[in-house]
Amino acid sequence: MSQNAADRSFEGRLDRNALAALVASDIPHGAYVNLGIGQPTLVSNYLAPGSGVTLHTENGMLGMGPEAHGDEVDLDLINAGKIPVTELPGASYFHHADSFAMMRGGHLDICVLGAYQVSATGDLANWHTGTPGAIPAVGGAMDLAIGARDTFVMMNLLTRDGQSKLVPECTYPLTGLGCVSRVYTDLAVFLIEPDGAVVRESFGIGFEQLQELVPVLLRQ
Amino acid sequence: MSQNAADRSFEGRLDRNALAALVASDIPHGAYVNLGIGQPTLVSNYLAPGSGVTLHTENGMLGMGPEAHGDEVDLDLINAGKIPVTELPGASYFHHADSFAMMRGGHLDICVLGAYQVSATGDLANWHTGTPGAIPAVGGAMDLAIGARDTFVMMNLLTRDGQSKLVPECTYPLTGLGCVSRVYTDLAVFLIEPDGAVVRESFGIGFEQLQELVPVLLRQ
Amino acid sequence: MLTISDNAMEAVADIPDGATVLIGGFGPAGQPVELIEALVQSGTSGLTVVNNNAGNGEVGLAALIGAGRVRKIICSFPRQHDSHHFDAKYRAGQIELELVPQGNLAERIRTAGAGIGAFFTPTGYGTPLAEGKEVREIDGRHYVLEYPIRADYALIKAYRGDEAGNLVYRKTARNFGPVMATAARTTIAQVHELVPLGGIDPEVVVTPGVYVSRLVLVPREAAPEPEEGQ
Amino acid sequence: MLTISDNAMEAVADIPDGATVLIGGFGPAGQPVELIEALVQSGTSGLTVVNNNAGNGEVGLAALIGAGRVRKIICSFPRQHDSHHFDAKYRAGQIELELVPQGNLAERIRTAGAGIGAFFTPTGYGTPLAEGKEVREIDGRHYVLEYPIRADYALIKAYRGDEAGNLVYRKTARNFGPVMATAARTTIAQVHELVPLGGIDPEVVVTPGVYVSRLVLVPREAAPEPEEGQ
Repeated sequence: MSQNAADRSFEGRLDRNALAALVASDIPHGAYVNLGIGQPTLVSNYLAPGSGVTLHTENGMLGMGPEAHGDEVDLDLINAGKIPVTELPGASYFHHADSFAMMRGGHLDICVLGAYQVSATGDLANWHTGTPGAIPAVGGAMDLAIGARDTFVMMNLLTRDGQSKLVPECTYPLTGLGCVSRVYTDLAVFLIEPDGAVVRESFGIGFEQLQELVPVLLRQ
Repeated sequence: MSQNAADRSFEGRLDRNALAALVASDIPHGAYVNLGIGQPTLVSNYLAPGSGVTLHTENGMLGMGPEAHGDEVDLDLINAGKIPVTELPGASYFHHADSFAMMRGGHLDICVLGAYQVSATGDLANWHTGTPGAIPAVGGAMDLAIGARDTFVMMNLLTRDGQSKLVPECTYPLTGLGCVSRVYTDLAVFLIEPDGAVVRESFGIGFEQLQELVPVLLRQ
Repeated sequence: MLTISDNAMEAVADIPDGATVLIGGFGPAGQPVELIEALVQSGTSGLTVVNNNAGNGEVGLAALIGAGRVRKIICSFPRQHDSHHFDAKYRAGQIELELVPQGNLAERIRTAGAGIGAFFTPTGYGTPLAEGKEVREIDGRHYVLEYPIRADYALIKAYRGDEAGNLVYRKTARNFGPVMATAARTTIAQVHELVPLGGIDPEVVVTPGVYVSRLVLVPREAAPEPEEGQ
Repeated sequence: MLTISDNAMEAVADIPDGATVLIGGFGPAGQPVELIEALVQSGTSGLTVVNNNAGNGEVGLAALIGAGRVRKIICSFPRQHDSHHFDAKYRAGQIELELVPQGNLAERIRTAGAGIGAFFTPTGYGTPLAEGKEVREIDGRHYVLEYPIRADYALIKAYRGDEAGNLVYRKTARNFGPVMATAARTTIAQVHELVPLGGIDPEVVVTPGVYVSRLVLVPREAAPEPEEGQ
């Protein structure tokens, strides 16, 4: 069936904002977090001021605030997506080698990334479709994938043509091996555990139906 | 012959201060320099304020000033020998990894070190006599030896019992291989060149007499 | 020893054809646009350029690439919405690309400045960007061996410099400047403010003057006034 | 997440016997004396300690060694004119010594914090301190492979901390603190001043708060008043 058909058939599926809110609610008080470009950036909209969460941007800052608007815009203060942002009290700036040392050294609690595919063992593919002629660009994706204590993925479970993006083995070029611990999708949240994928919760779809869509043995 | 005998027999030999002044006069304007603990520290006394020389101390500072006295003493501001020093305008502080990156990365022009022995090919032995029971301590010696663009040694040419410290091969444990480019001694200045040791100048001793004392083939 | 250059053209005049040049900046932030534009004017070609990106729009690095002066680029993220100059050269086979994960790029540059011969990094292990590289398992984790990226020149942008060459940066425009300054034989920095010795607190210096060969003052234009701070 | 401890005893209370502890300082400068004295009082033993030296006189690290709590020390320069506590234990065969060149010590600690598996350093090549280690020639230069030094705890001293755990240091007392803070699972910092959020300019933070688990305020005693500055 087509993705549009799939969409319509799961009335209770989460939209991007609801999914972002769910991820945000799973981030513990006091955590240090990096939010990848795109969908993961939405998570910041649902981190309450009292959440105690500190945001890292890999271009050299801890304590990043919300997107800048109007007079707040300062071209020397941007996030990894090159969007002007703001600075919160208690922020700090550092250079790129220090910033990636912080990431690679395992000092951040959680990194939230988008994905093309995630494998049952937590392999991540999110930087390159492998399309011939495409200009490859990796940015910080490979560093972010393997750096944080936990890497969460946010994505639609199905591609536009209805294929599961949670797969036995990634067919797209890899970003990192065995690095993803949780997959937040519009239809379900999956925990990637040493002995396989576990469905933590699902949205508008039953376990059996989910298992039919996903070519990976799931546990409840 | 004993060192005392040797001392007396070379009336024109340089004393420690004259040698320090000579080293200082060979340091070019604008150079970045690290002076090792002990005799090399004397060189700073002969660097005129207009010399443009910037001193590095490996415990995290560029722009080190003279030794501190009286009210100037600040226990948070010491040199590598743990002596209180002062700060000059244009100074900077950095942590130990950055400080040794600066040294190891070849950014300093000259490092001046003491030595037990220097070989004809520029090997340096200056950290350990190898005496059984001695407690070894290396500090920054091995980093300093190989880090600067030029490593100068300052030492008496002869041991107390009259043996040359410029040797065909070091018998003391090594600090670094092939790292010394010049040896300033009380009796002569030696340039360590790819094809051997060259006497640049001598003090109170002729070339032939010098060659008799030194078991390394010398060139003029 | 520091030289204060009168203008950007003078500062870059001796960069020869075929040089390897580190260029600071993350996208537009921290990009030494005036130094790069001087390089465009100087006519130097056959350059190997190291930058996080591959140019934005029409200015700076994009102009250098558009003018056909860059033989090879080493970067992490060439493809952007406004990287059309790079895209065209790449598709025409007129520019070579070495793609490096961003953290490995920063660390390889730091390594060059720090006198390290090579290092084992976990980033990229098992991916196409590690193909053909030496790998090793250490304490149960897998690593790829990466080598330093050294350069002839670094062109960087800082906020304030003093007469000893000490530099401070501004906010996220700091990015690659401090590590690039350490990894080139000649580092050329453009600054918005040039202050006398003592004009920068020794505790807050980010790039010590030993790393800087030339400074050129490029006053901040109509851009928003910076807030108080370094 | 940062905890503000009421006193040094509370801050170090959970350090278990046998822990590996990084201790900041270069001689007395930057040595977190009050935290170490609390460790002496806590009775913890069998420690592996990493410090540049092996104690001076009777206080701090010297007292910890003198009390017989240190099983092994990793340092660059143990023997000093006032290191009699270490000297006695060493000669009696009661303390193990791993001697590391100072720059390799600093870089091995940084490496641990930066997630690097190992690195090739030129320092020590061809000397007794490289015996038995893997060596390699890269681009005509010889290097020794060195591994990270990771720790359970780091005890460091900074000058000022804020409520996010950001730290600034003072003059050459900075030394090992910033790299040690990155290399331990739990970093405990003693500071002379504790300020609210916003009390430290984000541009001048040396240790970002992410690296600091506990802060304890230890007011500066009769020591000379610091000059203006961070």
